[in-house]
Amino acid sequence: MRNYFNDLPKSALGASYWIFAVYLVLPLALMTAMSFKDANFIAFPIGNWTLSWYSKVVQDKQFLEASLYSIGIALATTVSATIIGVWIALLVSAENIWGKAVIFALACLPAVVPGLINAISMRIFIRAVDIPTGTFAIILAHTVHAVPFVVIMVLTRLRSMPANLVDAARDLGADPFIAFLRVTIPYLMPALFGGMIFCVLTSIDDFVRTFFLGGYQPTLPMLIFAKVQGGMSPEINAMATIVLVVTTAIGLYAEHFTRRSRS
Amino acid sequence: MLDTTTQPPSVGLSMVPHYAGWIGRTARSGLYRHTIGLLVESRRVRLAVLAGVPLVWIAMLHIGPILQMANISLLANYPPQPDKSSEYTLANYALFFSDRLYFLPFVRSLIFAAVVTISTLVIVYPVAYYVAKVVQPKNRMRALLLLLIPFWAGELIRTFSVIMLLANRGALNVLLREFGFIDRPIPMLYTFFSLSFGVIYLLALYMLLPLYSAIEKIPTPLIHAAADLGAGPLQRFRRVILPLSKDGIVSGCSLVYLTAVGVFAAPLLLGGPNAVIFPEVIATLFHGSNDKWPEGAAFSMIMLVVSLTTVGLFMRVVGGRSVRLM
Amino acid sequence: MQPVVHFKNVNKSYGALTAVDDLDLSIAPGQFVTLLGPSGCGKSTTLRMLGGFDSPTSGEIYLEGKPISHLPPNKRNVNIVFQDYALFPHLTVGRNIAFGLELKGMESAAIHRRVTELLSLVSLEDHAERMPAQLSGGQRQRVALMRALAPDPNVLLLDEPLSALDAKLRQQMQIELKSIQKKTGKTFIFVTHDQEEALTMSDVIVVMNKGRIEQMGGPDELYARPRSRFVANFIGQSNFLESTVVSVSGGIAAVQWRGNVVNADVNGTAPIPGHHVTLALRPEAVFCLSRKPEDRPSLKARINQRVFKGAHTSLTVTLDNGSTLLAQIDPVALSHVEGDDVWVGWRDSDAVLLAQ
Amino acid sequence: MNNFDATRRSAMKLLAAGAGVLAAPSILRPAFAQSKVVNITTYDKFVPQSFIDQFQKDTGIEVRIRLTDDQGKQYNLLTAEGAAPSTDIVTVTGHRLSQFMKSNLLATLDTGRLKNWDKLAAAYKGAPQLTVGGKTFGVPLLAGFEGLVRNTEYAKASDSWSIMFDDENKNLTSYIVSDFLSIVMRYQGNDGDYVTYGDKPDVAQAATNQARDFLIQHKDKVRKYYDAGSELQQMFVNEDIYLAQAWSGPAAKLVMDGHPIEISVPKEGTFGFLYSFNIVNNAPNADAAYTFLDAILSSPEIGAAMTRQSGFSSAFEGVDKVLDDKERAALSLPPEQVERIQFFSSVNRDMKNEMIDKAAAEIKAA
Repeated sequence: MRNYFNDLPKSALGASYWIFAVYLVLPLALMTAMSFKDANFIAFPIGNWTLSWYSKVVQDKQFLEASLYSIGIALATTVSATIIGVWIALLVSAENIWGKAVIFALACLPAVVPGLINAISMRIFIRAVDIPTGTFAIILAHTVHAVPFVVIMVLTRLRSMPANLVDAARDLGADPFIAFLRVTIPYLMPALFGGMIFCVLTSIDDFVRTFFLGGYQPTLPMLIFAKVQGGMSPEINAMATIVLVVTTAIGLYAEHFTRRSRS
Repeated sequence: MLDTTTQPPSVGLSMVPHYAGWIGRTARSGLYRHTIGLLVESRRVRLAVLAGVPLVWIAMLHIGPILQMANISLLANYPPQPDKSSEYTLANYALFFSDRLYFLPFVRSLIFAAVVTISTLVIVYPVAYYVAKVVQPKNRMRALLLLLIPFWAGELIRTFSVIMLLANRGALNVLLREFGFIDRPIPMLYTFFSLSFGVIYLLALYMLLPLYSAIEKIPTPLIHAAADLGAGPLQRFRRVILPLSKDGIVSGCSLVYLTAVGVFAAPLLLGGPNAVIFPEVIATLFHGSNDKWPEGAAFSMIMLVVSLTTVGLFMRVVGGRSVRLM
Repeated sequence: MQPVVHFKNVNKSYGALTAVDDLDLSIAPGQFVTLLGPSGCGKSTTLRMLGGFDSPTSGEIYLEGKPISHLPPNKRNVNIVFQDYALFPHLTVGRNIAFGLELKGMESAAIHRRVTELLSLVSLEDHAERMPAQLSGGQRQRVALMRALAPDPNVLLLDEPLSALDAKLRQQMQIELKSIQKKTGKTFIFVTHDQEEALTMSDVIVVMNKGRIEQMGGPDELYARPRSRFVANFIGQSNFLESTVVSVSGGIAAVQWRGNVVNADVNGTAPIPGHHVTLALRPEAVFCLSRKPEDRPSLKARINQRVFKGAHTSLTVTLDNGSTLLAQIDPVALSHVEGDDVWVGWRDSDAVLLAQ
Repeated sequence: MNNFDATRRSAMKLLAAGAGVLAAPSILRPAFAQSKVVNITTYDKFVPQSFIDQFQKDTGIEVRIRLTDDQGKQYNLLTAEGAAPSTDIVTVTGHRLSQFMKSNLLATLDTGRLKNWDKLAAAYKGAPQLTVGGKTFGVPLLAGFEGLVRNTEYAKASDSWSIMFDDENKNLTSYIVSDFLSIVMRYQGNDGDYVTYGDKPDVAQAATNQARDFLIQHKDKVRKYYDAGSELQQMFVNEDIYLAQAWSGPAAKLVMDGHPIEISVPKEGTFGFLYSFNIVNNAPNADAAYTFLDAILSSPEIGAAMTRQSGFSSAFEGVDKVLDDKERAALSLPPEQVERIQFFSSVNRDMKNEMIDKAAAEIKAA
């Protein structure tokens, strides 16, 4: 097959991709390099290299606990945001529902409210309804933030779903709930998968909501912020590098997995 | 009635796929049929189940906190203090319009967000196009992943990594000095350049994904057809690819714009002395040493309404149908 | 015999739009019934109501004597083959077919047997582990059919299932569908706007128009004896002769047509002399001869256009009375060309009176 | 379309793991008010872990630390929690203290309940900053001041704040706007702490405006306005700035680390402040809080650890002897410079905050 468009601009497009990739990766590579610096503050040149920051971080119980805690919150957020998000998307996509546009707009609201404002208003709110600060409140706030993204992704996918699929399942003896589990959910999977990755990443990265709604257990960003307060040391770079390596490994594994199952 | 004289399956018993999954068993279990099964059979109950949870959720957690905010923005004093009145007033909103001290950063924020949005679009579009249309389908995931991974590092870390790159003793300056291009470091950090560099660095993802998914959906034969009809690369882009990726452009721009309007940490860490933008003003009102929550809440409401209206108008003018992220 | 499906005074309207208008229809078991009509005639709505995806505005639908109008689709022993097949993209062919069986609570080994059996019926035994996306259009169509047959429904509904296939495959599938229906002995209700499909496969054709039944009957009956102008026009081609009744005797009416008196079958109507009627006349029933025949009435005409169509040749002739007729002839039997004079006519019973 | 199964399986795994976390009720509802718990909001590593371990062993009271990095967030959190705080002890800096007190967030301290109160250095016992109307709020921990910080390799030594406005240092200075405003007022011969302006708002406004206009006029000297000590450290390390107004702590840490940095108090003088532990109003575990504060005061080692973490001088007696030479050197100031430090007062804070915040916003926006 001849590919007309690619002849001339292909190399330009390729260059733009690689320049962009370098733009994204280079600063993080520097960040990683800095984690090997044998000094209390980070700056170039690196001078003496050391692995001691890593051994320190790996043995740091607080870091481990904070990481596990962050992951736990992220997973819980993912589950609840996915359930609520799918639920809202189904409502918005259902026929004969009055005010769908309004519901959709309101469902997207938390995505466009700045984090700080979101956090403070949530804090006032949970006090008004008497929910204690802590894990549950954090999950609630993270979920509120993640729901719009799930709604948008799921809705986009739902709109491309052949209407007949659910009818076919119903016709073959499935009640609406079974048809939903057996047909709609599998059809939504790519959108759900994307939404879940998004939920996990925003939740793990969130600082401001966690600070306002959290209890005494620090999440990873809270720990890093608290450490930064005492000065930017290579220890923080080491932590960031570990997080990055782990998430990259998971991402590559997921990609490998989907690729293998496709072939 | 079925013709059963056909040959029995030639596959061995071990190859028999396992049918009769859990769903079938669940559906036929008495417990299910008496609980959910009965519930979903009634149209009215089904509608209530479908609408109930989402509506309660949205009312409680999407609108509730904003209403609290709106309420506070109308109070003369908050948090309540014994010696001060807590009447309702519009003074907090009036303050915004009466003092250019607040108005100016607001306008600056909107302009900044617009510039960042357009720059991001221009930078990311060819990249998204490359991944969606030039890269072989089997390598697409990988190409996309390379661009996604940096976004998993967290906002703070990414911001700091920009500092490491652009500082006077950052990688770039050290390198330039090493090769003898410069004698004195070029001050790149704490400028408009470093700020845009950092904010685009933080937000490019929100542009990349919608663009990618929109461009990927354009049928490749359509582009070839345009070429066949004699359209040059520029014409093909302007008359075929661009209009067909409009949806992605609209969603990408909306997302980047809304996030850029509200971006807070990056200007604080990367911007110079003139980079004061509106979220910082709001944050100062909340975090500052005076109790200015009502003003902060009022300004937040203004920011919310204006940025949402802007995006709404943008969508109407450009004509994107819906926001989509992937 | 009790009808397997019975629509009793069924109406369906969407707001001001009436999709199905007082439908009364009984379908005997084991038949291949086709609902035929142009788009918007109410045939799909009828099918959807039977499937349970729409409920009638008024009236009642009976399945084997039991009212089912308000039963949800999963509680009805009918299955549909959808126009776009609606195969579940995330399930293998085998699991697609097993879907309904799983929900019936059949055990794994029995499901496997049944799936294999059904697949072998359409020679797809070795495709059980394929995904629908890996199948050709015709294969998908067969899988959809087998999936719908798997739960052993009383009635199988087919919603224009052949429209997505190319012409050759469509013909092949027509034969296959009919043979499967014969083998399984099930009642098939087939919806189409394609008269050829309907004629090929059906035991009974129900022609629908504007939400109403125009005519119902066997393919040959419908073809030979259309009751209305709509049916005559929708199934095959017809010449329409506007005439006035002169006299009626023994099932044959003599009518005045543009100055000529011709004969036609009354076709179940009760023509009244002096009244206006329309005659329908199939082109292939019109004979054209080079000389005036002695033994039967004929009219003089001139050939306007001669078009070769392979198996036959189509002629457009203009009569002395100024009207135009379409005729189909054997090209070997008549070699005349445009401008030549011929004699045309038809057997009395081949022209039929249409209901007014 | 064919990767449904794979994605579904992995997604299911995620779902299951998430559900497990949700189901664990123990982390769902942490009890803030337990008899044997004290909840402290403070900085990372501020209280040495070895001390916490020992304390928990000795008293059976569990110490829960909530990490913070910012006074403002801490304040907002307490405010948002209202009458039911989730914390017992907060760490407050002097210049913020009045705000906490005014909003009724802090309880008065019954110093009689602290056996070790006398172990504080004499100068800090009942420091005026922590005393309002004869009542004491909080245990002073550290003392700091706002110094002139310079990179000794690039910037000339100076005995005056005027070097911050020297054309030679164009684009090379940094400061915290609101803090530096007070210093500039003092530099201009006015009362930067507003103590004497109680009934003279006009005079105060004029003095504020004078400083504001001066800073706007010299905005070209500024590389960046900063907020956090870590930002300042990074700017010095990266050589983005050569000169700054800064709290002594973060700068002293650079000195301790061997960077070519010097802190001084110019002749025009500067302001000093205290870090203190304060018991929150309606603290759920006030008794445990007193036990904890008493234990904190018991040993100079704890003071030294706080000093090392923050770079500020300890308010405890005898800490000097525990520190090593390098640390002592970083913290020590010549006596004549020490005399130039004026500690922040607790009077007339409303006027000060109001005017300074407004002027700071105007400087930034200019």
